[in-house]
Amino acid sequence: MELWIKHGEREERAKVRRDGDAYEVTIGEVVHRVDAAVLGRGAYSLRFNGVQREVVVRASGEAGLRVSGSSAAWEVEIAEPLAHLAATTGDPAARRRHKKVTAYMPGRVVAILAEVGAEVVAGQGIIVLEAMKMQNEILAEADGAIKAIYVQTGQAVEGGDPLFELT
Amino acid sequence: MELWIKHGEREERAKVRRDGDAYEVTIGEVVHRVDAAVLGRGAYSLRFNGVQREVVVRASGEAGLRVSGSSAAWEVEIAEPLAHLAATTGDPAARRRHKKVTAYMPGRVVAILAEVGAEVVAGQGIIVLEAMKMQNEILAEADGAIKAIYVQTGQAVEGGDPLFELT
Amino acid sequence: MRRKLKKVLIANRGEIAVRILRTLREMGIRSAVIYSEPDRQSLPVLLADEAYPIGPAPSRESYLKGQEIVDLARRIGADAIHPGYGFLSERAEFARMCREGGIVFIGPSPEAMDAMGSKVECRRRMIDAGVPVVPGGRDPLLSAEEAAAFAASIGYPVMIKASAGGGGKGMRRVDSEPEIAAAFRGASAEALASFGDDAVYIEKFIVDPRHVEIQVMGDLHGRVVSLGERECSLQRRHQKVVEEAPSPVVSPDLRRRMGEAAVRAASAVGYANAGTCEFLLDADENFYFLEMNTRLQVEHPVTELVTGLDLVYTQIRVAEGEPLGPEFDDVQPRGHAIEVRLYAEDPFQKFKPSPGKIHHLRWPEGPGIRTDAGVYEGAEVTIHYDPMLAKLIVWAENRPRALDRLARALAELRIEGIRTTAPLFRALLADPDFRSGNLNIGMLDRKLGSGELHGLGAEEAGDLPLVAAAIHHFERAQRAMALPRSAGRRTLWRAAGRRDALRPGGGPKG
Amino acid sequence: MRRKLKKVLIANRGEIAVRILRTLREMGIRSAVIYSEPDRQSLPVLLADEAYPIGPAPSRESYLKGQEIVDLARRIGADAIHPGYGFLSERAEFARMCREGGIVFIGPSPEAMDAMGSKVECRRRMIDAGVPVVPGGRDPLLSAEEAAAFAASIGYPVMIKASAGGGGKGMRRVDSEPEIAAAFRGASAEALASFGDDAVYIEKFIVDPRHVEIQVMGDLHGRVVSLGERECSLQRRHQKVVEEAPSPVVSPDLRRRMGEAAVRAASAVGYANAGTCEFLLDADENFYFLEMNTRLQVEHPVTELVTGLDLVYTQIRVAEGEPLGPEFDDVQPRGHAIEVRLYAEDPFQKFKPSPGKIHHLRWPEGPGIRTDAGVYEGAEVTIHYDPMLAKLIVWAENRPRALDRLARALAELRIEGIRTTAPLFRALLADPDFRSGNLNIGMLDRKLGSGELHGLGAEEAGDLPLVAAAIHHFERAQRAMALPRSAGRRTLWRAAGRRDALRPGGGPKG
Repeated sequence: MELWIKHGEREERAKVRRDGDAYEVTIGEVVHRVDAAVLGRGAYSLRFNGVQREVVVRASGEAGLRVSGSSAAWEVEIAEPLAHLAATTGDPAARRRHKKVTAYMPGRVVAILAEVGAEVVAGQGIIVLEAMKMQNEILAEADGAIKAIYVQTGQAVEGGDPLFELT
Repeated sequence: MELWIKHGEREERAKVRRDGDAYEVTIGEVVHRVDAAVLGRGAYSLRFNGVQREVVVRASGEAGLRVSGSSAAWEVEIAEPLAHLAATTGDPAARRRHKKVTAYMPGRVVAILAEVGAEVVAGQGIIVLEAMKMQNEILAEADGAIKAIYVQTGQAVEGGDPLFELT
Repeated sequence: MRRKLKKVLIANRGEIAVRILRTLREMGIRSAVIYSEPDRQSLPVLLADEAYPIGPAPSRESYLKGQEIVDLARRIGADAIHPGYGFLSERAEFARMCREGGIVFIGPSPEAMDAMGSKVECRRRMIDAGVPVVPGGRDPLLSAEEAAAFAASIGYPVMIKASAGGGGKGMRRVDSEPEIAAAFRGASAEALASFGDDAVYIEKFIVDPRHVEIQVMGDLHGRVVSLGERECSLQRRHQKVVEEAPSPVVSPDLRRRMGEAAVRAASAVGYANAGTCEFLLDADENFYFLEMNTRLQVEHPVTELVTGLDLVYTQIRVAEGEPLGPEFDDVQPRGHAIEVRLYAEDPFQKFKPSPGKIHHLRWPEGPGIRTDAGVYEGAEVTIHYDPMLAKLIVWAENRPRALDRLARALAELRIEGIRTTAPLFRALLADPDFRSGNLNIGMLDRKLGSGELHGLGAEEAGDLPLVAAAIHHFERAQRAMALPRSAGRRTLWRAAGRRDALRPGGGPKG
Repeated sequence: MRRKLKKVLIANRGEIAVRILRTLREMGIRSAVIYSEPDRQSLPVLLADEAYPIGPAPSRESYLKGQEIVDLARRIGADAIHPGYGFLSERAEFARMCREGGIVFIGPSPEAMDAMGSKVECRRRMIDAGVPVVPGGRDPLLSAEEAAAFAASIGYPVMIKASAGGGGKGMRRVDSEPEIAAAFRGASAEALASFGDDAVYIEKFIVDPRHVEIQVMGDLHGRVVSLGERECSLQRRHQKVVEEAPSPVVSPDLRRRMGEAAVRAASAVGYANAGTCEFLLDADENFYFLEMNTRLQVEHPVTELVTGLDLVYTQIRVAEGEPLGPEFDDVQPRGHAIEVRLYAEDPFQKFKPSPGKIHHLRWPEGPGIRTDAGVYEGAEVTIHYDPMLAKLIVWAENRPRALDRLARALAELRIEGIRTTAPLFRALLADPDFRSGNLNIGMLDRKLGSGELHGLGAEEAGDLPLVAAAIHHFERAQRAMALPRSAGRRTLWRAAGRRDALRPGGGPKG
């Protein structure tokens, strides 16, 4: 299986092949022979020539995976090359900017700091969300005008609910 | 839902009805209003007028359930009345005696103490199974003759594998 | 006066409710908890003997309903209420409701709580009792000359503060006499502009103090003892993050002097049960009383680990009327204990709260580790309450070994599905100031602000994240191919996979 | 002579491998483990820095392959091997292989192991060193008169044993002189019939002894110290089941005398590293050396909890050539610790082994509890090895509180999918002899045999099992109705169910 993988600044082509109970994973030019025990629910024990790493891999965001080791965690994007190609065609700026902004966590809207139609700049606070006694401002990710606001002060929102949209 | 339940010597008719988030469970003549939180994988928090019991319910044997509390566990048989009726028709002695005896755990056969055709009495050791460095005799459950032996000395068996059969 | 308790209602939630019911169970006392609607499946409910709904999620409609809680205790036949920390624990009127309802409040008397709760009265009483407080006076200063004279009497540096003030407005630090006249005028003007009142007063400014607190315990027979200090200087926005006992800088002599001051403070208000006197400690071993917390502290386990005492057990015995026994004579610490507070927050994303479902959870185990948790694998961390998940507490023979043990505990800890403050503690363990015990109350905020503390491990990952992701993607794809046929078949496929993994003769020979 | 270790290979499995690697991690030493095929997913492998396959399931083809293990250590650059307990830990030839391979064996010298391993030589050396042994002589007695004279010299009761014997054949207990002639003739005749040799000898018979053992630690500079005793009288078929420290009956003076005897015993063979001298203790405070275990014991944690020492840490420091420090001067116990060994066996079904998958697992947590486990939720307990799953160890200020804490720990423990010995410990906690510390080495077998110890709780269940089963059946039926449509839909249905459970405004108002 051929894959495209991105971790931080690094983008690599990868190949995975099963070889008996082991895997042969090629990252760029480097071939790793890995003995992987599948522990279930995304947990693996990986052995690289004896060096053992226990990791948990879980979905993160839309196309990403979060790989947690014993002392750190890493965000990785992964796709099969055709799917990756399809996703990367089109205007890169348009892809990168999320015009419709959603709540990243459940909470309660305690203030709305801008009105529909207002011109806002990147980094400007638009909505204040409260969760666990902490207030968090949801910011505009880019310059633009507010096209819509989907919530009202006092409203409870779930993670993923749309909050507002920029033009 | 109507049920037939057996626990030890006790056999009862039971009724279960959901009432909002609570359950009304009638055991014999006694009505229990139970607030049950379903924790998943057979675990429940049951509240009987405030008294809280955390239990885990798992399948045990063919028709049984094992209910584990915080300080003891109980074996319960349960069925819907029609199914129970069907299962209890016929010769009770024949039902009770398991003629084909299976391994109750994985292990290794280290000795066979009787031959096919031999007359044996209830409680007589027929097969010696070793697991975890311990030897355990598998006994005849009733008087009879050995109709078949399905294993050989030295053979590894899984839990549930047939060992021998009585006439 | 002695009366054995038979059933105690815990008016709290989360880890402290679990902590209390564990000791109740050990003592053969029935435990009853209250829970708000989102807490029905919380760990205290699952472990309690009895559990009662108390209202919807908001605290003021549930955990803060004092009279309802007292009424519930009476209805279910509880003898006493343990308030834990937070919620109703420091509300004298709740202690009074308990008293009026004939329910033992496991804590000090409402009179002692009132005395310690009023800033002005408390300061006066402490001064009368000979407890050192931060030098200064609340009386407004009428001129720059008066300010200079007062500052000279308590010594520089000093802080000029607005009498009507708050939020840093009208505040000026003054390091030496030549600066004071200008600072006085500036502060007065700012106070007038901000609060419509130009009155200011002067307090001694303590440079880079530590927060060191003394655990006290009093019985109902007038005896109060000190159980030694806790170092709680690592704070973020005035919230303790890491606590330890003993303090890396408190000598036996200083411990004795601070302990005596704390006992005087508690005795001055007729204090009984567990309480904590908080002090600022400067580099010259001067210490200044800040306030008394009239309840069990979050960080009480570090004291338990170094003294071998069970503070909740003692609280209950004291509430039953037992006098403090000989084990409370001259309590000395043995070894070193460190507690870290694990919160559902992302420490390197501005401590953004991270509610959600806990998918994987493995607490560290083995020698010298104690976990006081309020959650379990599969539990949902909600948005409604304080985001503390658990306290990890380690003990070892000395501080360096305790730090090493904490590092080991954090390496074993697995918690997935939500973000936690564990990476902050890993970063702290790599910080030379924390390692050497060189702490003060401003240090953590400063290091977080400057980026001196940051997430570790990204640089040393190598190909591990990529390889893990690739294998996971491959496995997921294999499973997807096997899936569509039927749910039953899928289970069989998985079982077969497990058998293969265990097959003798398989496995690489690396 | 001093040499810091950088990587240690653990030649063991299960909980002790985990125990050792935890301390290695704390010390900054890399840990490498070996594993047999069925142990690939075992807890030590998941926690280790490095893991190497060593062979198939049978121990003699894997964990007992001494030379292969030494070769592996050399190949991977390990400095030392920790043998744990069992397997290769008491094999002097393995310690020699390590020495020849240039690998530090974390344990005593092979010469000390040899000296303690030979019964005859060991007894002679102990007598020479002034260590009390069970009085008697291996020399055959030639007549009933000689037997009577010898018995009189050591005092009744005595045991006559066949020199060639074993298994109880040719053994006779004699309580007074009039019985001895007949017993001598009977034992001789039985010995001749059973073994073709009529030679018999006499040993003192110790009535209802306790098993009390002394933990010793020696460094490479000739210093040996005692770390106090453990009471291990609760045994099933000579296997320890429950251990505690200190012993409920050992006074400070007896502790000192037994400790001195153990130090003499160890010093007599030039003993270094951790070891344990086992003694029988009678009701009159006489104690008799049985044997020395030349390794870390299963029950070492109870000593760690009452002394505050980390024995594995000390083993490694000693192996590195460090002398024992001042913390080893006059070590005294503080509080009380109890360990129970949790086995995958059904204690009230003749200890039938119970392998299988662990479906639910919740270890007890909170104050005073330590779990040293070799398994985790989801792990498969195989048939191949010793069925010990974990050790639960509690500490408290005194023995009654430790017993109460153990009861609390067992109430919190959840382990489903396999049967365990937890019900035995619950039954023991209700036993007045165990509660009062009135123990001897035959007690547990006797109480199990007589049915005096039996499973609890069946009688007090009431309707709980029936109600729980009924609700589970109902829930299962509901789910079955929702199931057939598709796997995806089933997940949605479950998610909806969870949302309902959390819905504000719902929930009974009980």
